[in-house]
Amino acid sequence: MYSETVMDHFTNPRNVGEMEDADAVAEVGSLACGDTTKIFLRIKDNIIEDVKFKTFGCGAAIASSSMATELVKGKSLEEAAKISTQDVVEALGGLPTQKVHCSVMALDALRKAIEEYNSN
Amino acid sequence: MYSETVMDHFTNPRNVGEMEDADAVAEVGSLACGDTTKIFLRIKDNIIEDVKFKTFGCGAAIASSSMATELVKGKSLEEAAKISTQDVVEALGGLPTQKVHCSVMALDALRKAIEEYNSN
Amino acid sequence: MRKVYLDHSATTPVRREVAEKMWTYLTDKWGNPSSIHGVGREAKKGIEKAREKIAALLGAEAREIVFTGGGTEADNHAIIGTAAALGGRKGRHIITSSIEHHAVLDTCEYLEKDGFEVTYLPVTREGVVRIEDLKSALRKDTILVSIMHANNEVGTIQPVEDIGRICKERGILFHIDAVQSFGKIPVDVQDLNVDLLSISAHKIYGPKGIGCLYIRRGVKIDNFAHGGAQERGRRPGTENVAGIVGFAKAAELAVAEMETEAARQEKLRDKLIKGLQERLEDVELNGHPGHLRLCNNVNMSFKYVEGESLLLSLDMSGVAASSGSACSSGSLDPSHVLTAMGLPLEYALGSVRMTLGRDNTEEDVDYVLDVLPDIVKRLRNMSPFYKTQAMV
Amino acid sequence: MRKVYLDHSATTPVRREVAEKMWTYLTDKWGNPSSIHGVGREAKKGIEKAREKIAALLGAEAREIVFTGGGTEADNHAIIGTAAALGGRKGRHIITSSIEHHAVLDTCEYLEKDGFEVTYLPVTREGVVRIEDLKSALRKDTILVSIMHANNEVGTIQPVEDIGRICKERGILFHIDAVQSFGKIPVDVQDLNVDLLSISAHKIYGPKGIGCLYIRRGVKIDNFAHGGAQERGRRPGTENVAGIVGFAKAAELAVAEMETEAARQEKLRDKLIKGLQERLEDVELNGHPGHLRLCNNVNMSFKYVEGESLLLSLDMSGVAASSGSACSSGSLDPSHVLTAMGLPLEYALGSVRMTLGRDNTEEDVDYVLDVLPDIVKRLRNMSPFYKTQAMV
Ligand SMILES: Cc1ncc(COP(=O)(O)O)c(C=O)c1O
Ligand SMILES: Cc1ncc(COP(=O)(O)O)c(C=O)c1O
Repeated sequence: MYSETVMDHFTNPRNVGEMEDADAVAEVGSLACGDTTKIFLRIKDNIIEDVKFKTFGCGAAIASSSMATELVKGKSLEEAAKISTQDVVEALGGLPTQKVHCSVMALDALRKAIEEYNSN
Repeated sequence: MYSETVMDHFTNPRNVGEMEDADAVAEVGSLACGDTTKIFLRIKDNIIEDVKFKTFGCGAAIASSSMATELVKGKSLEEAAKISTQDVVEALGGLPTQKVHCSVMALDALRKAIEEYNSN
Repeated sequence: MRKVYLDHSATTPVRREVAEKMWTYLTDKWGNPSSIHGVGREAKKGIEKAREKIAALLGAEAREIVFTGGGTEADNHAIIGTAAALGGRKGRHIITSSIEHHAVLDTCEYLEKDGFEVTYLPVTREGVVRIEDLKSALRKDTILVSIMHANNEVGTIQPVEDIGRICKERGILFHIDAVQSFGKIPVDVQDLNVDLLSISAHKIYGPKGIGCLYIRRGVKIDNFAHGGAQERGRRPGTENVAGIVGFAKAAELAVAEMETEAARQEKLRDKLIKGLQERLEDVELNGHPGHLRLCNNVNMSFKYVEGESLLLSLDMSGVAASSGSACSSGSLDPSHVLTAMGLPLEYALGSVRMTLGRDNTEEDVDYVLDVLPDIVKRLRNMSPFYKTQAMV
Repeated sequence: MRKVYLDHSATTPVRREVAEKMWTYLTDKWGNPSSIHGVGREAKKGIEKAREKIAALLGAEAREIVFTGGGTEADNHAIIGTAAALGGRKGRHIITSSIEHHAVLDTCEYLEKDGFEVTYLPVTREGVVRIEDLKSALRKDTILVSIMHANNEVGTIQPVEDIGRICKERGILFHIDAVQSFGKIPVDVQDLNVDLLSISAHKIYGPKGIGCLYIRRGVKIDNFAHGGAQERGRRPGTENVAGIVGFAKAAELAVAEMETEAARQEKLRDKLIKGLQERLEDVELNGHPGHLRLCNNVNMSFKYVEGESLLLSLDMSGVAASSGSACSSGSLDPSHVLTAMGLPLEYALGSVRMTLGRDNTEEDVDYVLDVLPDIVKRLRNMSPFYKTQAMV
């Protein structure tokens, strides 16, 4: 069902955890949707220096969070905001059609965190 | 499907054929019903001395004609007329339910022949 | 005693390659395809590969194939599914032929009770539907035409390409019952312009109880049964995995060998027909005498003889044949197909169907030519309709 | 890595004895049961013996058993057949429960679109239908009550004897979906006062794609499909002979071993439940905690954890389990059964079903007790809802 990359990121998710002194934090989803992801960012000079996530969700959701955080690390906020679901899914080596929607959460949380950071 | 006795009487039907100088002849059934049996009787002193039949019909019909003719041979006309479908079916070792109706033709023809003989 | 099986249109022996494939999926890859764990995924892979294989053989896409519990269910699904989807909006008129299999005929009759109107097209003496008859039966409220590709009793091949073209022009759904044709003549859903097409595995050396319905992409018909989300939500129930992979294997082999097998069987068929015509009088070949006949079908009538007693005698000589379709054997009514073809009753009652298969040889045909004439003569001599030459 | 299959309620491995029986009917006795010749009669004998066997196991007569393409078809046949037979005359009200399998629920919903009224009975927190609820739902125009014997997700056993008695008193037809109970607890159609009862072979170490519907003598329901005269005219289509004989073999073995197996599995079940409760916090056992629970069912919820990721992790550790019914896995909606039982969402989303079978051992349970707690902890540490003790 899932690609090897998905399974790798599900089993050994990168950047999982919390951040005590995050510069930006955002959470999307809710129990009612079945999926939730929380993103923590450390930002310096417009660059995402570090990122952590916590996800309650299916395998695709966890792997997508892991992959999305890997993709944004070290990127500028503008570059990071441009990363698309397509990019995450491709980097994961594909996802079953009915699971693609589970991959949007991490990016949504990321964009929300950047927006909030920018508006402060 | 058919008992051994049925198959025996179907393969080696007794009394099959015609009779040139029959004392009584009767035919029942028609092409439209799918089945037809013709019975020839030689009668002497109220006793069925010889009997022949011809049947167009399924295996059960042919075997029943063979068995029925065996059962009536040597019997008085009164005794012969009393033989029932039940008797024929039992002597055949049974018939599939949906085939029992095929066994009545020979007896019908026999009774018809006896009736006609008596009314002459 | 020699054993000659000549009832391949009733069912076929399962090929060894097919049975072995099934064995693997019974004993090893026995998971539930809907399960997300490894055991389930193995089974899922098996049925999806099978789906791709069968789709490719039909010129279809994998997603257009829905596995069913056999040909009967596929026919029911196609017809009732169309009636349910379109009956409320587009119309309530269906066209079929008078020589369809009971799976189609009885389903149409059921719909008639439910307020649908059905036209049963007549056929020629050879058992062929006339295009003019179809054309004049078409109405504004016609929602479906269902015509079989090849008839199961007399092997006549119908002009389904032409029918498909006409239906397509008018935007009417077209269903083909290809249960008897698939594996014997080319069946390509694009060439046939067909929207719905039924196949059954057990007619092509696969297992019984599995078949499929092709549903053209974009064609929306209702489900036949209701429940789980299997088969993309179109046919609920845990999939008959072993049956499905066996079906695909059988289909693959049947199509691969089709051309050579058809040519070989055609020769045997013609030898059998000619041989019987030479050896017996008052014999009639039922169905089409030429190119519109399936390679494996011999259907002949022997006047003055009743079908069941002929079959029974053949069986005792080791020859397995049938009279009409297997499921209605045992009834005394003459075949609805022969009746629709206008065969006189005395011939219709004395018909026998012998259908060849890949296991039959020329020796088999010789054997039948050896035993069958004597059986017919013996039964004729018992028949009150037959003028005997000599007293028995 | 150890492989532990704990998804026996989704499907079971086919027993060797069953597969071998099927092999015989695939490769040797492959005839069409409707054919009158020897090859056909062999096959016919096989299915009629199978019918007698299954009937005897259910306390029924052979003629009351109709073979179907599985549990889903049996459920559809029972419900739609009753609706079609009685809907026009007696009434259009049906009673079922809110925790039925989709084969029953979706069929009832389909009938609702067709103008029938359906009452979906609630259940207790343990997943049991209350007799008072049934009684107050009964109406003059109620034609059918359909209640499952044991639930497929949480293993709760329903008070079907009592329900049967009530239905009988009022002359209302009663259908039981016994797909999960047969072979695990006694199923006797006389004790249960039932008119219609569904079973499926693949839940009892038989093949997929075959099942049966018991129809009490004298009960007249409509056919589900239309066509040939097979199954005494009640289920058309060439019979899945190999499947049928395999089904009967599986049923025979399951009932013969039922008592000892049930006792053995019950011990494993309780060990697994208790072991997990001891090792983890925020754990909930779903379903009935005592005698109203199937011997093989463990259904537990782990708060803060999502079901699919738990299953996936278990699968990677060699443990095959499921979340809800297999066919709805993959959807993110919480199980309709757990929801109907009133389980809070945070528990419903984190449920896992582990169903034991005859191949499971105590070592299997020890292995699960070894790996599952760590998986839950790992996933909890990833969850934004879980208050982590230490930062990861
Ligand atoms: C309670 C219940 N009813 C019906 C079914 C459907 O049976 P089948 O998969 O054989 O169609 C199942 C299993 O899937 C079940 O657990
Ligand atoms: C033309 C035709 N249609 C449908 C069927 C039914 O197929 P099945 O027996 O697989 O249900 C058959 C064979 O019995 C057939 O010959």
